[in-house]
Amino acid sequence: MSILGGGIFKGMAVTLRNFVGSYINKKERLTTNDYSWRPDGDLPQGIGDYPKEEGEQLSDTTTVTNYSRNFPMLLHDGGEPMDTVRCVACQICERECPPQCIYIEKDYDENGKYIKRPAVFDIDVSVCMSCQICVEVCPFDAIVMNSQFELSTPDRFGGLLVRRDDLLKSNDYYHQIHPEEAAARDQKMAVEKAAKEAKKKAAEEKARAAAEKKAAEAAKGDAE
Amino acid sequence: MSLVLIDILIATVPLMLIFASLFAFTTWLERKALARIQNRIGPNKVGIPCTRISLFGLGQPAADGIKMLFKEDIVPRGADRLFHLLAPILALIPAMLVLCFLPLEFPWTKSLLPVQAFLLDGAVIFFFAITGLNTLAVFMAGWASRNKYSLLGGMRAVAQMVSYEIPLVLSAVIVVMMVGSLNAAVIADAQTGFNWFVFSPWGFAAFVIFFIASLAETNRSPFDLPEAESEIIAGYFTEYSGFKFALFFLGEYIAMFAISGLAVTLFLGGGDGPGLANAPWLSVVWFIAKIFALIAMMIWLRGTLPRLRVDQLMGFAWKFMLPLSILNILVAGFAWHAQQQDSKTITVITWVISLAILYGTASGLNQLNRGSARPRKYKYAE
Amino acid sequence: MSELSHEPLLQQFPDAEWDEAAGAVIAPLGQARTVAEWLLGQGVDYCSNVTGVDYLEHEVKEKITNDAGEVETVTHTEPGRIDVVYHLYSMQNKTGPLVLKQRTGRDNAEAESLTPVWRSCDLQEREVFDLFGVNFKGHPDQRRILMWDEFEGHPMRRDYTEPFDYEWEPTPHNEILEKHQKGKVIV
Amino acid sequence: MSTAAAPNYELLQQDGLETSLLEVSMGPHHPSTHGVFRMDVKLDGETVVDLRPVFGYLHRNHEKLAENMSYLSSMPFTDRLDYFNSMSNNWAYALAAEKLIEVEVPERAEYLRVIMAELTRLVNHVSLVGFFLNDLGALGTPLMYAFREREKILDLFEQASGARMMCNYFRFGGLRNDVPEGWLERAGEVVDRFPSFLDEYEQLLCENEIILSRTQGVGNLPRELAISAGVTGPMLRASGVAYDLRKVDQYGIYDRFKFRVPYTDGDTGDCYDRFMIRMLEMRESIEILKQALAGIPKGEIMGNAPRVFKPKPAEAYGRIEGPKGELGFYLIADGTPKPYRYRVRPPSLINLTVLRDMCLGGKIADTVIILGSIDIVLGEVDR
Repeated sequence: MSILGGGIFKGMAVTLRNFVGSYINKKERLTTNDYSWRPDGDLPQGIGDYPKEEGEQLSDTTTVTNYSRNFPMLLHDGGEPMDTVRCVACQICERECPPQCIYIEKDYDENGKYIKRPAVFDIDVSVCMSCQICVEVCPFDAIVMNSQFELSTPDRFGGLLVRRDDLLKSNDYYHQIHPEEAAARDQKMAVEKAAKEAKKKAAEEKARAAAEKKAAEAAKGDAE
Repeated sequence: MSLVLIDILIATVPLMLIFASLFAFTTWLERKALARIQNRIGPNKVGIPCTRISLFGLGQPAADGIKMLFKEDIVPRGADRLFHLLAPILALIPAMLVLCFLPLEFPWTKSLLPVQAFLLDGAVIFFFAITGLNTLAVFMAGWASRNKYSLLGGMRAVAQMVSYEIPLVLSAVIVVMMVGSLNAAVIADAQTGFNWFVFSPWGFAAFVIFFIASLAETNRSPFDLPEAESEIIAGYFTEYSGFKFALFFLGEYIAMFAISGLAVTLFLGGGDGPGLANAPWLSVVWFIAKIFALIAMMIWLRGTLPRLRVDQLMGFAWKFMLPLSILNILVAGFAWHAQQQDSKTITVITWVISLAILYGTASGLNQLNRGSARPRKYKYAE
Repeated sequence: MSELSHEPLLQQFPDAEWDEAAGAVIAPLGQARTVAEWLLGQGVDYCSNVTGVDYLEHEVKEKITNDAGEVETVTHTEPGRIDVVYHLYSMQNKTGPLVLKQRTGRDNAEAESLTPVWRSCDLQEREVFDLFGVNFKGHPDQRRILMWDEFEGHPMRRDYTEPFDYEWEPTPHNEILEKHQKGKVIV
Repeated sequence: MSTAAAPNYELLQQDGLETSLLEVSMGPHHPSTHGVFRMDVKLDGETVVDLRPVFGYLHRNHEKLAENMSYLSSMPFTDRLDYFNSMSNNWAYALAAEKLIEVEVPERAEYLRVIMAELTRLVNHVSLVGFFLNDLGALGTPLMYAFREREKILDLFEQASGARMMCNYFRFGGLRNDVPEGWLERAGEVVDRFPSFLDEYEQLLCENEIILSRTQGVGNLPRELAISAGVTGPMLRASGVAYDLRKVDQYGIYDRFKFRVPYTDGDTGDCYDRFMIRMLEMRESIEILKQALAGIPKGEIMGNAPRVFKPKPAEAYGRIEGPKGELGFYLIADGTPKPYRYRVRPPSLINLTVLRDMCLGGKIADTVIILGSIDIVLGEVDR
């Protein structure tokens, strides 16, 4: 180093550049946005008070990205939630959930027959770590991740145990928060449904062909 | 009798008010400047209470002060309570005392007789005698709070402050030698008209040594070993909370003001500055502006430099600062005699020679102490 | 990453078996230390991983062709055992894993410590001692590493049962919910 | 092998003055132990006479948990091992599991895996240098610059995987979902701006006399002790051994990228070497990232992995070059969907074997920066 204490002066030059830089090019240097300086004075939504409508972003640093996930929600295809719920209470997600935070009870109608619906579907939001394993293992696309993160409640047990009815959200709400993913998922389900129908149709034809062949043999049998 | 008392009160109470408010302003300045260095914004929410006007966060020091008042004041069971209480007070008194003797000519003090007594003849000696008390207060805090970390902090503080007192005093000796008097006002007047001591090479070297030693005296950035967060939690004031902690804080800042004030009187020409002719009260503004320049430098250093280790700290004081300041006195002596002949060429020659000598010894000593600490080159494997 | 072949090891120590399924060399009883020192001499200077594996008493069905020629399955019970597995590499010539296993019984399990040969086994053997209960002869400082010293039992064993109500956290679902409803006032 | 002989500090009994050693426990609650980690230090004045690391405060027996869960369910828990680099933990686990079943990872997934791993290496090294300077006493300034750059990379992770730190993004045979479009351009932007930040960072730190004198000659780790103690990662390369799993194992598609491995040429490494090696490694990671971002093909990102992961009985030991060292996963499968044995080889824990040897004889201030230079994360040490 040439002059005495050269390294220290170089270091101080860097801090000076940062000091001046945080005033000049805010985008590069300043990651926290300073709202009280706003010339028009009005603070944007979210700092101190809550967003009025659903989905409005709090501040431009907490942009809600398309894959962002917070806590799961159950999907139903519109109308009265409990008739069109997709979940059939097969309890795969309850078994696979790493922190074991899902609790399901099957629904039975009056004479004890298992109807494909969950009577109780609780998620303990204080234990859930939003890892999205339940979404992956669910064969019926019944559970997806919500991105709503204003869930603070004063009560530690009841408040953080989200019951089935609060979990149920409509499919078009899902389209609203995660448009891409929702569209891809619906398209995949449509393809599967089509494949299933095709298979069912093929099975019916085979059954009908077999029935005709049997009828033909029967006809041939009693013809001899 | 009471008249004299009133005069003294008129002189001291505004001084206390001004410096207390300057303390509040400096805490805000430090937090904002450090934040901006680190690309943050710093306090900007606390303004006028229960309104949304935030005044760039200027209310923050007031908020901190009130918070400190209501914080619970925990005294560890094993601590001996008297010294635990006494230490912060003792840390504050010397700093406050010294403020009165800075050559600040407030306009209203011109006519009052007893106030002239403040500008006593042995001001510089008085200054060093009083600031020596600070070491005692720090070690008392370290020992009294009966905590291993504070004990370590206390011992470090004693070693550091004692060994940096000597370069501090030796670099002040040069100015006293040049001016010939210990009176702060006389030293300030000797530098009027922009021939501040800092512009001469020995004066500049003395100023640099004085500034570095003052950093160590007030436990500021590269020398904040007594309160090293990363090694010994908070050093001597680990066990302090509530108002006692605020007192330590206040003590440290007022000590910063006091020692920068002395640096300004000795090297930067006291209240001297342009535009004094038509507005004599400007000298106070210049004086405080120069103090804030030094404090800004301290904050800048705090934002950049890491901390020294204890043995390096000692080595730096005894093996670098001390020999340099003694040599500086020698060089200043010769230069003073050379200047008596007051011929232009001789002064220029003496300046150049002294500059060469000082810089040569400084970098020589630096190589000596640094050992093999060099940036290294590394090999790459494919 | 060429394979570190185990043939020379088997020639050097005839009574070391080769477990094909796991691809590991089973160290002969009591000779693990000499095997390790010999390997160090061969340039295997880096022991990457030391861990324990607990096998309970279990039946093993094997298809063996008996004397009559057909294949029939014979079940015999394997005694419970704990394996201490060492993954060895050579940093000098950058060669692949050589897996060395020491086998011990399940109660008062004993194994030879390889810390004097490779110091990286120091903390990992202490962890096997702490979680599996394998006592390493010759270990310089054998103490519990993850559990606190007064802890009894070895949590990683397959038959380890957690003491009842052990630092239990009242979360309101499944069996904790029943205890709650059974009237035991918890919160 | 050679453990540093403890300096012989017999208690000084001069003329009746019996001085004892000051026993300080730099306890689990200490500002610079990077987590809940305790060091019982015996001090003679400021010099360290004896040091005993104690850990286990964050032990949650991750391995026993994994034995009672399916293979996929313990993937989110690997994020929590070394919570600074969740993506490389995922990759190590996925690599080990893919050895149990035959699955072919598509090209695009391999490229994305390298990009994600190198981005986590940048995040880890930048944050480490920041914490190291914090231990040295620079009050937060380098750390704030490091976190400012880390924010930009974490935003990329959030857009790709949904979460900033706990990404849970890798699957056996590929990745969970493809990166959103426009992500590669944003990643390219961040990677292009990184070298200019690194120049500024080096100008601030690498010639600073105080840092030079504080870190050089402190915490010396000789070559043989480093190899024998199983130290891996930047610490090993700082002690003069050029052993980098990306070059040795060539896992994933690292053999396609041209990059260099910095190491010291002497045979002992000290704190300054460890700090500088990490700074130089960041530059190499940027080289890899540039080549990977340029060469990434189109295509799907999930191989033909079976829906339920039930491997045949076998054993597998997969290891990668994590930012802290060699992170290994040892899996024993017994045909059921749950692993029979699931073992994590934590680089931070093994690198701690030499903490005592390096700290003896130094000052208490050196202990702090030696621990900082080892770069431990307690989630991985205690598992």
